[in-house]
Amino acid sequence: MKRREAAITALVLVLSVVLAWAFWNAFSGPTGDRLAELTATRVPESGVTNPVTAVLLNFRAYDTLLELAVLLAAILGIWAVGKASPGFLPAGAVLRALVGLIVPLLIIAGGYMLWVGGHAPGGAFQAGALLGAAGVTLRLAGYPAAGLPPEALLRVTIGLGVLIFTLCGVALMALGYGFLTYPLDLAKWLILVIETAATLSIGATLAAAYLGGRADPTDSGDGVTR
Amino acid sequence: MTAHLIYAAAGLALVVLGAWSFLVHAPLLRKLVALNVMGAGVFHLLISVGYRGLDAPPDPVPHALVLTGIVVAVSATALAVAFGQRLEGSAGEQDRD
Amino acid sequence: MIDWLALSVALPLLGAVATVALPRFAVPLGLAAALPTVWAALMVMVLVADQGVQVSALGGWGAPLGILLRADGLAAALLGMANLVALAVSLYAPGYFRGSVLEARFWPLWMLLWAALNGLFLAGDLFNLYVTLELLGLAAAGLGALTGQRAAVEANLRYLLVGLLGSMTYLLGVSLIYTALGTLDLEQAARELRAGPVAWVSFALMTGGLILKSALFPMHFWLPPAHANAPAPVSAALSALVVKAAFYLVLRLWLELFGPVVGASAALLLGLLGAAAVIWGAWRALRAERLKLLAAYSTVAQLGYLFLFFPLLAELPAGTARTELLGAAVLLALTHGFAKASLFLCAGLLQKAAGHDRIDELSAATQALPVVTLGVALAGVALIGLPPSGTFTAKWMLLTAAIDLGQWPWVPVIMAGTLLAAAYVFRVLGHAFASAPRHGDAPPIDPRGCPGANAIGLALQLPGLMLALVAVLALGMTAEPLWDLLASTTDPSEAAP
Amino acid sequence: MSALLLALDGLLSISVVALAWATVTRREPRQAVILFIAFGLLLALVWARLRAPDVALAEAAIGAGLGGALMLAAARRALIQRDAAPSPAPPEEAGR
Repeated sequence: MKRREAAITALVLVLSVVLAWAFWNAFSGPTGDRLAELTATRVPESGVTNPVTAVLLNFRAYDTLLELAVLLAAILGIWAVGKASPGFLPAGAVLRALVGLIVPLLIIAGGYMLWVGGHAPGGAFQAGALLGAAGVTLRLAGYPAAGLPPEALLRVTIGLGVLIFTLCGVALMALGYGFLTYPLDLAKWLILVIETAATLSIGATLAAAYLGGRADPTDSGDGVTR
Repeated sequence: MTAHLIYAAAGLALVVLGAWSFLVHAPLLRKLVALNVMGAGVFHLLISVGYRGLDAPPDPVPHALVLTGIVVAVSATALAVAFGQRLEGSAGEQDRD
Repeated sequence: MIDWLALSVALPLLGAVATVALPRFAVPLGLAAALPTVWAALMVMVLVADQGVQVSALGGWGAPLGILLRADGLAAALLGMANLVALAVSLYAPGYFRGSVLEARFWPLWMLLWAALNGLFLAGDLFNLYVTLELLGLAAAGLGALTGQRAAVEANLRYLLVGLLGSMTYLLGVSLIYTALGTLDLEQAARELRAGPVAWVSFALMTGGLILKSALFPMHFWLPPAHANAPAPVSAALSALVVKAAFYLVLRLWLELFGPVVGASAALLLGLLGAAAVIWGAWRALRAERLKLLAAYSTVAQLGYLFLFFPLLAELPAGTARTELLGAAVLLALTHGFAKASLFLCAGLLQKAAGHDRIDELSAATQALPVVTLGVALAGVALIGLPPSGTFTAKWMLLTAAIDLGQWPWVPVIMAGTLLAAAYVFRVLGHAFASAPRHGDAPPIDPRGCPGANAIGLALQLPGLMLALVAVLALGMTAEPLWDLLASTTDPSEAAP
Repeated sequence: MSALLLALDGLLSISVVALAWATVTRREPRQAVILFIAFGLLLALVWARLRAPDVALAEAAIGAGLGGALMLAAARRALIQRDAAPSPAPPEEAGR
């Protein structure tokens, strides 16, 4: 075991030298600007002024769509393997009062984060994370469902981001613009609609992932084919 | 313009640390922490590639890539944690038999 | 304006969301998404065959700012295969899962996996490939662990961790490319990449990451348990498609990006790993006691053959011979896709009928289900490489190329792998056609003594048989159109003088 | 000014790597995860310095925050299970 560890350590040290050499070469190449200047000149055509949001939801929107699909795959995988673990003990009065303060704050902060993402740091992912954090807080305070809606609605919510995103893409294609090609005068609003749906999905998915399994009590959990 | 090189070197160090820890340590949680450190190293590297000093605006493309990467890494971590939980649970059941 | 490339990804995504939202109607909704998806993919194939390379600039930005979807001959061929296999799996799944809670859990993950596959074959952007790889990996792990059984979850946890290490390594390679070249577009990167440390190290990182994901020897350890313990439709998709997707990426990156700059020694290394996988996988398949485990080990071996093509392709200058050999590699990949999916679908039915899949005790089930047994036999013909299957043509061309190029050490590897494959296939079929059990004192086998077989209708048996027929007959006898399709494959060494 | 900034950059980089080292070498899973969360927050700070506030926010909230919370819950369960496991066993162990 010790020999194996030593061998891996040696291997990794060699790897680090090789990596350093390659990246040193890459940095000393001629392309100092990479895509920075090009992106800066095209941001005004994207419908938002925050360049990161422009890349995420317009230039490389397709990546973001698939990323929402990754989140969906993760929660479906989590639901496939088992039920949620039993919750923590119910919180005391002080903690409950504190939670009553923190959760609305997190939700408001999430809404602000979503709106501000068009022109300042923020956006769907940060906003969704705050909603997810509100869920985690509720869960820690003893609410077993972490404030999530009942299953039927939850199932719609976690897919909402992918649904709205894809429908926008297909609709724009049908109208002749091309898949996920926003017309300039609509871009701002389309991005906001997509981001809102994505925020809800991300928040619900992250909170549901924290539960660690299906919340429905009726399912026996071992899905063995009979 | 050497700041980004310092940070890039730190990013590589994180990648190597994470990869080493992943290969050497067996427990699931340590492997997950190691993978996340390795991922953070790649992200850190990308952020330093995007940094262009205090006078020029940074390159937003690596930033967007890292945002995507963070969400993907958390999704994978959540799935692995759920799998691990399932294994612990069934191990407990078997012990009781 | 209909963008068939984007639709091939968008339609299964919509299917996934619909089946998540309405689990009661998962089967009709899933099938309603599956049929147009196959249609879109086949339209892409037709367009590529008619008009050459198809490009779709998503968002209208074009490279390097936006993301491109691109379909050349290679992408179209694999897209077509993957979608036909996926269609068969979709038609098979409702009958297989009927009455199980797994049905509603299967469909959304399956549609996500499908979207990831189509996205991966069509991707023209290095970072987008990373996202599709992750989607593929997570959906595959979720599907593999669908039953929640301990062995399945354990195997898929291992797959998930190895896959994550692989995709992080891949992403590091992509970062290196972006740092050096300032673009993520595959075609632009290929134009600007020069031989040197950046090319070598990014090749090692990206290919290494993909090898972890594609289970090439010695990274094969997670594959057999992960594939053998999944429900049959999932095993079929994992073994026939997911593994093939990672191979496709290694091939694409090597042909387009790295082949011209990294030299023949890297290709030789891939070939050696492939050779080890051929022998080791076939040997383990021969010793496997369970049919699905046999099929899974056979995937390790068959994947090895595909990597044997690299050292030969590296030696060949651009021209007809190289294109021919590339076609053989693709033909082998396609045939294996159809045959292995068929074998897993058939094995699932035998398992359902007999209640287990121990090869030595399957005689009753195989005799009660003659159509399934025919499917197993035909799939076996394709796995061994007997004429008229596509494998025969492909292996013949591989052997000829190895001898012509003086790389004769590959010849005994191919021969030994084929003999071992024949041995493991005939071992299964031997039990199927045994009229009496081996031990004389046991009663003779009565086909009616397999009550589970009655519940399996013909509709459930046909998808597997159809796939096997495609592998043996369609790809074997009429493979010519494949070379016409591949004529539009992006291969920079052809353009270079 | 720039020398001072360079010193700060060096210091931040060393702290990040040192914290990562402490994280991956810690045996006890719960402590390792807590160190990981601290590491993620420091990394977010560094990214804010590198003019990537969007990503810094996301790393603090998603990477360190929710990722850490997920792993912390898992570590907690593992601890509970380990503490609970020996209690039915003692008689056998005494027998051995």
